[in-house]
Amino acid sequence: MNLVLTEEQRELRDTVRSFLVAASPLPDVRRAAESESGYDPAVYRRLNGELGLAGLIVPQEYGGAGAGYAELAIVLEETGAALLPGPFLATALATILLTELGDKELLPDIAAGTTVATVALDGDRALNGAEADVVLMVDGARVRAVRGGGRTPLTTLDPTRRQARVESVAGEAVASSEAGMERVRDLFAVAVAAEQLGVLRASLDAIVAYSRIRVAFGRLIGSYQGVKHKLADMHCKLEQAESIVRNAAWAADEAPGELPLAAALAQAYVGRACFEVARDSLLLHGGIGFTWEHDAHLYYKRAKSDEVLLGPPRIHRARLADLLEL
Amino acid sequence: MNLVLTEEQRELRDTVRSFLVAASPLPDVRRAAESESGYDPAVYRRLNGELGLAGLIVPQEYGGAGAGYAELAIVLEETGAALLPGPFLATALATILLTELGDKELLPDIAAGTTVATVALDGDRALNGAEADVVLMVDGARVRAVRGGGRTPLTTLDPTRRQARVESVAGEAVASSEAGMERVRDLFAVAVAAEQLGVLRASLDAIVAYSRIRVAFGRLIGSYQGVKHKLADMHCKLEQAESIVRNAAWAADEAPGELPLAAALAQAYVGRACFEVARDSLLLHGGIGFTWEHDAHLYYKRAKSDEVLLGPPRIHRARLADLLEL
Amino acid sequence: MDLEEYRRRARSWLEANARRSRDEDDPGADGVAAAKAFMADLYDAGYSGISWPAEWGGQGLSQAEERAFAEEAKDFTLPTYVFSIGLGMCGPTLVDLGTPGQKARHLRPLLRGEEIWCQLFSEPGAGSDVAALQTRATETEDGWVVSGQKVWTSVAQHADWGLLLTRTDVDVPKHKGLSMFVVDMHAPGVTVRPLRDMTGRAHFNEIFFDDVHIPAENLVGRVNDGWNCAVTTLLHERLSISSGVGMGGQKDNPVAFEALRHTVDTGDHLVRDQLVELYIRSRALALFNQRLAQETKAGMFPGARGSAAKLLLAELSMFQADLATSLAGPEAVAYEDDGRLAGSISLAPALSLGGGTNEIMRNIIGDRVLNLPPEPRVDKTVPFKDLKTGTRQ
Amino acid sequence: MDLEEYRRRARSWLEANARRSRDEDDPGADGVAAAKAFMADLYDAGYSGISWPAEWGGQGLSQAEERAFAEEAKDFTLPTYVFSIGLGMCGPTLVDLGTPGQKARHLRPLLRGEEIWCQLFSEPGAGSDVAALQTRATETEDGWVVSGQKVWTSVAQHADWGLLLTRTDVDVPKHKGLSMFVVDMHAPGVTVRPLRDMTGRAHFNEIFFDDVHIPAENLVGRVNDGWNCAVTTLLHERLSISSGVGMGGQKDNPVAFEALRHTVDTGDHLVRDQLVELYIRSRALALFNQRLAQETKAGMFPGARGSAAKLLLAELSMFQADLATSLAGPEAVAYEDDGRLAGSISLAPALSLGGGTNEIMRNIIGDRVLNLPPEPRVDKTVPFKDLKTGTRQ
Repeated sequence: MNLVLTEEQRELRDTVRSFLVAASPLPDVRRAAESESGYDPAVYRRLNGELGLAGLIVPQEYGGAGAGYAELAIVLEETGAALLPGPFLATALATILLTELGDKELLPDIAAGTTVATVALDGDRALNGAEADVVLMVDGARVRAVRGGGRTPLTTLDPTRRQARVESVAGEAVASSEAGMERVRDLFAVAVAAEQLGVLRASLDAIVAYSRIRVAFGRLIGSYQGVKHKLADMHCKLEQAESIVRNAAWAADEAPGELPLAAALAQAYVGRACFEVARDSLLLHGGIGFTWEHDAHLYYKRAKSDEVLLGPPRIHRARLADLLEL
Repeated sequence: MNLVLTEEQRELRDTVRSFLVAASPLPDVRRAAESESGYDPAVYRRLNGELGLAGLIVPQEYGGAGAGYAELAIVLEETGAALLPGPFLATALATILLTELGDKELLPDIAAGTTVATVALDGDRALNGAEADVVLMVDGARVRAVRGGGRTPLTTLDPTRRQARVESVAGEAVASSEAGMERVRDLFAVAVAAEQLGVLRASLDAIVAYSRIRVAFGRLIGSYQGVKHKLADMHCKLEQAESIVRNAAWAADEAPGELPLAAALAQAYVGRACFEVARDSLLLHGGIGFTWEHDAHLYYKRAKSDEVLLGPPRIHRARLADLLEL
Repeated sequence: MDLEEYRRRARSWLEANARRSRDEDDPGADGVAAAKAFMADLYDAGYSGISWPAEWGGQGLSQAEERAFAEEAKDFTLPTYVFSIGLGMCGPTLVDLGTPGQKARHLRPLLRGEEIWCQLFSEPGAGSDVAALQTRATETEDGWVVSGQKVWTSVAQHADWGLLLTRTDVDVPKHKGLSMFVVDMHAPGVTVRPLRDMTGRAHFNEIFFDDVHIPAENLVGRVNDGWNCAVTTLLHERLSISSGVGMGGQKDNPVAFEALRHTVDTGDHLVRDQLVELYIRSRALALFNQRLAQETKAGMFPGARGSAAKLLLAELSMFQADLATSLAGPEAVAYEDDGRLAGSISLAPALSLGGGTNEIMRNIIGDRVLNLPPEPRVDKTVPFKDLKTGTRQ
Repeated sequence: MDLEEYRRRARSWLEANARRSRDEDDPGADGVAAAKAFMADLYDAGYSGISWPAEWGGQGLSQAEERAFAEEAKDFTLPTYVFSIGLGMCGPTLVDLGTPGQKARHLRPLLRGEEIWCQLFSEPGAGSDVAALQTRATETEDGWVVSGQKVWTSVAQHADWGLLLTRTDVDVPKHKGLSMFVVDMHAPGVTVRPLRDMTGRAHFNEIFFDDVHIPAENLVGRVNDGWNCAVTTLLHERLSISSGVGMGGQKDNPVAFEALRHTVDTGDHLVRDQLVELYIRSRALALFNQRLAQETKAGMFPGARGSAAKLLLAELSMFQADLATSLAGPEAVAYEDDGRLAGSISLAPALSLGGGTNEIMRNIIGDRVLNLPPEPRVDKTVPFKDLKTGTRQ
C-alpha cells in the first residue's frame, strides 16, 4: 500500500496547483461560471494542451499519458480545491468509463481535448450535460454514446458546475461489461472523493488563513479555543480523508480486489467530512461568510453537491455493509 | 401542558434535596454501596418515614400520599442526582406497576416502607433483585409476585446499584392487563428518564463548579472556550432534557393519549444526553476524574447503566418511529 | 375587559382583517404600500403598541394583552416584516431612552406604519464584536457629521429613519467612546446598497455614510454612553426574536419534520431513524421553548437562557437542511422545480450567524448562565485608536 | 549484514524465545523476575538498545534495524511492560542529556533489565500544565533535599530509579525554575502508594517524597533548565507511544470492529449501520496511522501531526466502548461473565486523559500544525510563587 506521494507525483501536484492559481483564480472562476458556457474554454485548452490532463489516464496507444488513478486523484484534488468550473470531472468520469471498457473510438479525441464527454449518472442526469459533445448513457451493463438529443439544463445549487437532464435517444454502443461497470462505479467514487478532498483542504486552508488575520474583542480569532479546537478537529478530518483517498487510488491502480471496499469507504467518509469542513469553515468566517462576494459559500455548495452526486450518501454506507458482509 | 414546577412541587424538590444532602452525601454513598446490603437501611427508613416517599404515588386508600407522576419525577431526579444507593427506583417501578394495575395486597406494605419490591425487567433481571422482599415478574400481560426463589447477584458496572437474576418460581397472580402493561412500560420510561435528568444535572453541576476553581496555565479552566463552550452545549442538553421529562410526567398525569410518545422521547433523548454529559464531565475533570476516589466515574457508570436499563437504546427510537407512524 | 374577552375581540378583528398567506422578505413598493395601509388599520383598531405608553401613541395596556394578541396572531400572517425592526428594537429603545421630543416626533408614526425604521450597528470589521465599530461621528456647531459604513441592515431600502451607533471618542477604550443617534435615511450622503448574500438574494443592505449631518437633538442618551444604549436595543432584539416576531415558523419549512415525513422513503430503516433523530431534536427544542414561555408567563424572566434556545435553533436549522438534502440525493441540488431543498441548504447558515454567532451564544451561556470565569480581555482597557479590530493590523 | 538478513535473524530469535500470549499490566513479583530474565536474554542476543550508542551498552546500529526488529516483534508479546518507561523515556533522556557518569552507571543495567525505571513529572495540581508542579528540591552541602507528591506514575511499585522533575526556584516564572534529577526509589523518604483508578484497579501510583536526599551528581542537565530536559523526555514519550511501545493493539479488544461484528445482531439495519460507522472510523484512523508510518520511513518526520492520531485514537476508544455497551443493552452492565464490555467502558476514558487530554491535543494541532496564533499567556512571566496553580487560590 502506498499512501505517500512519490517525488514525481508531488511535481504533478505542484504543476497543476501553480497552473490553476495563475490561470483560474477564484474571481475568474466566478466570471467563467456566469458566462454562457459556464467555464473558460481557453483555460481548458491550456489544461489539456500544456498539461495534457484530458488524456492523463488514457492509454498511450490512444494518445494519452497512461498515468494511474493515483495521478488522476492528485489532479482532481487540485481542480476541486480551485473549484475549476466546467467539465473536467465530467470528462474524467467519461474517460474512466471508456478506458476501463476498452473503447478505441472516443478516447483519442477526448485525450486530445477536442471532445467534451460526460456520463449520465443515474439514468439521465449528467454533469455538464448541456455542454458535452458526447453523453455516455448507462443501461445496466450496456453503455452507449449519445451525441444529439435534447439536453435540459437544470438549476444547480453549485454555481460553478452545471448539470442537465439528457434525453435518452439512440447512440453508438460503446461496450457492455457487468464486471467492468462495477469497477467503473468504484472508480467514480474514488474520483469524486479526490475532488472532495481538494474542496475540504481548500475550505480548511481558507478559514485557517482568516483566523490568523481576523480580530474580535482585541484578539486574533484563531487564538480562541472556540475556533482553534474546531480547526484542529477539521484538520483531523483532512488527515483521515487524505489517507483514505490515497488508499483508494492505490487500490484502483494496484489492488483491484481491495478497490470496492476502499472506494465505498472513500465516499462514505470523505463526502461527509468535506461537507462538514466546508460548513464549519463558512460558519467560522462569521457574517462575511454568508455574503455572495465571499468564496465560502462556493465551497459549501460544491461540498453539498458532491456529497450527493453519486446518490444519497446512505447508499455508500449500505454498500460498505454489504462488502463487509455485515 | 405544564412544564414549570408549581410552588408545592418546588418545595417537595427542596425538601428531598436537603434531606439527601444531609443524610446521604457521596462519601456515605460509597460506604453504603460497599456494605453488605448495598445501601443504608436507616436512610431508607427516614426517607419513607419522615418524607413518606415510598408511598408517594400510592393512592391514599392504600396508605399512600396519592401524588402524581410529576411529583415522582421530581423525587427521582433528586435521588438520581444524589446517586442514592439501594432500591428506591426498584420500589418506585414496582409501585407504578401495582398502582396502575390496581393491586390492593402489596401496596399498603410498600407504602409503609416495610416491603421492598422490585420488577423483573426483561424476564428475570431485577434491580436490587437479591435484596427485594418481593419480585414482580411479568409474563406478557400477566404479573405475579414472587417472594422466594433463587436470586443470583450480578456484577454491576455501577457500584451504587445492584442487580440480580431472579429464578422464575411460582407466585401470587397480581393482575393481568395488556393495555395496563403498555402504560406501565411507558411510565417506567418516564421514571428512569427522571433519574437520568438528575444524574445529568449533578454531572454538569460538578464540572461547572470544578471549572470555577481549577487552574491550568495560570487561568481558571472555565475561562477557556475549550471548556466553556462544551459546558454551554451540556447546559443546552440539560434544558432540553428537563423540558422533556416535565412534559412526559405531565402526560403521565394529565394526558394519557400523549404519554406513549412523550415517554419514548424521554428515553430516546434523556438517556443519551445523560451519558454524554456524564462522560464529558468526567473527561473535563482531567486525570483526577479517572481516579476511584473522585465521584465522576460514579455518575458516568450510573449514566451508562441507566441508558441501557430498559433495553438497548435503539428500541426507544424504534418505538418513536412506530408511534409517529413513520 | 377581561383577558379572554380581549383575546376574543382580537381574534375576530384578525379574522376580518388579516391574511393567512406567507409574508414576504422583500415586498417591493406595492407590498410596502399595502403593508403601511394594514398597519394604519391595525393601529386604528388599537392593536399596535398594545403595551406602549398611551402618552406616545400606545395603548398603555399590560404585557398580558400584548402576549394575548401575539398568540392569536400566530395563526395569521401579518404583513409586518418591514416594521419589525422599528417595532421590536428602535421604538422600544426610544421609549426607554429617547428625549420627550424624540418620542413625540417618532413613536406614533412608527406605530401607525407611516415611517419605517432600520438599525445601524454592525460593520464589516465589527460583527460579533459590535463595540469595535469604526463609523465616526464628529461634533460640529449645530450637531454631528458622520462617516463610515454599516452592514447587515434589514429593510434599509425602505427605511425613513435609522438608529445609528457611532464612535465619538477614539482615545478611550472601545466601549466608552460610542454614541447613538437617530438618523434620517433620506439625508444627503446616505447611500443604501443591497447586499447579496449566499442565497443569491439581497436580504440585507450595506449603508454608506459620507459626511452626513445629524442635528444635535437626534442624540439618543448621553454622548459616549452609546454602548449602554446599544445594550438596551440588543436586549429588545433578543426578546423580539425569542417571542417570534419577524421569524418564520416551521409550518412552511420544506425541511422540517412534518414536511419531510411525507417526502422521504421511510421504508428504509436508516431513513426512518434519521427522521426519528430530526423529530427528537425538533421536539426537544420545541418543549424547551414552551417551558421558557411558561416560565416567562409565570414571571420568571429567562434572561441569558434564551441564548440556549437561539443556539439550538441555529443548529437545528443547519441539521435539518443538511439531512433533507442528504436524504433526497442528487435531485436536491440540481432541479427543474422551485428548488426548495437547495434554497434551504443555502439559507441554513443564516441563523448561526445573525443575532450572534454560535460561539457568541456559547460564551453568553457560559458566562451568564453557568457563571464561568470570563476570558481575559485585552480590549477593555486599551484606547480604541491603539486596538486591533477586524482585519486591520 | 543487510536489513533483510537482520530481520530474518531477529524473527527466528523471537520465535525461539518470545511468547505470543498477552502481556500483563501488573505482572507481580514472579512476573517481574521472569521479565528480567527475558530482558537479559534479549540484551545478550543484541536486541535491546539496538540504536543506542555502543559505548553505553547499546548496539550502535541505525533506526532501520530498530524499526525492523520492532516490526517483527509486533507478532509476539514481549514481557517488557515494566521496562517500557525506562526504555522509551528515561534511558533516551539520559542518552541525550546525562553526564558520562550517569550514562556509565545507568544505561547498561537499564538495557539489560537489571533495573526498572519510572518517570516522575505529573502532580495533583499539575496535570496538563506540568510546569506548574510544586515538588521542591532545595540545595544542601552535598546535594539536594526533595519534598512533594507525584501522581500517575506507572510501574513505580517495581522501580529502582526514577527520573524526577522538581522546582528549584520559585522566584522566576514557572518554566524557568525547574530541575531534573535521577532519584533512587529505594532511598529513605520515598513512599509508593498504589492509585486506584475508575476501573477499580491500580494501574498507577502516587509517590510521596519526604525530605529525600539526592546526591549532587544525580542532577540531569543544568540547574533550572529542567523544563528543557522534560521536553526532551516528553518528545521521547510521544515517539514511544506513536511507535506502539506499551500500547495494546486492537486484536484482543472486545469492542473493536472485528470482535463486535460477531457479537451483535446485524440483522437489524440500524445495528448494521452503527457497525459501518465503527468500521469507517477505525479504518480512517488506521490508514492515517499507516500514512504517518510511511512518511516517517520516507524521512518525513510527522512532528505535531502525531497529536492528531493520538486525539483520534482517544475518541475512537470512547466511541467504540460506548457503542458496544449501547448495542448490547442491559447485559453489558450487569453480568455473570468476565464483564468485558463493562471493563471497556470503564477503561475508555484513559486514552483521553493520559499522555495529554483531548483539549491539549487540539491546542497542539492548532498551534504547531496549523500555526494559529497562541492563546495569550499569563503564566510565562509571573514569578511562580505568585502564580495560581491547581486548585490553590
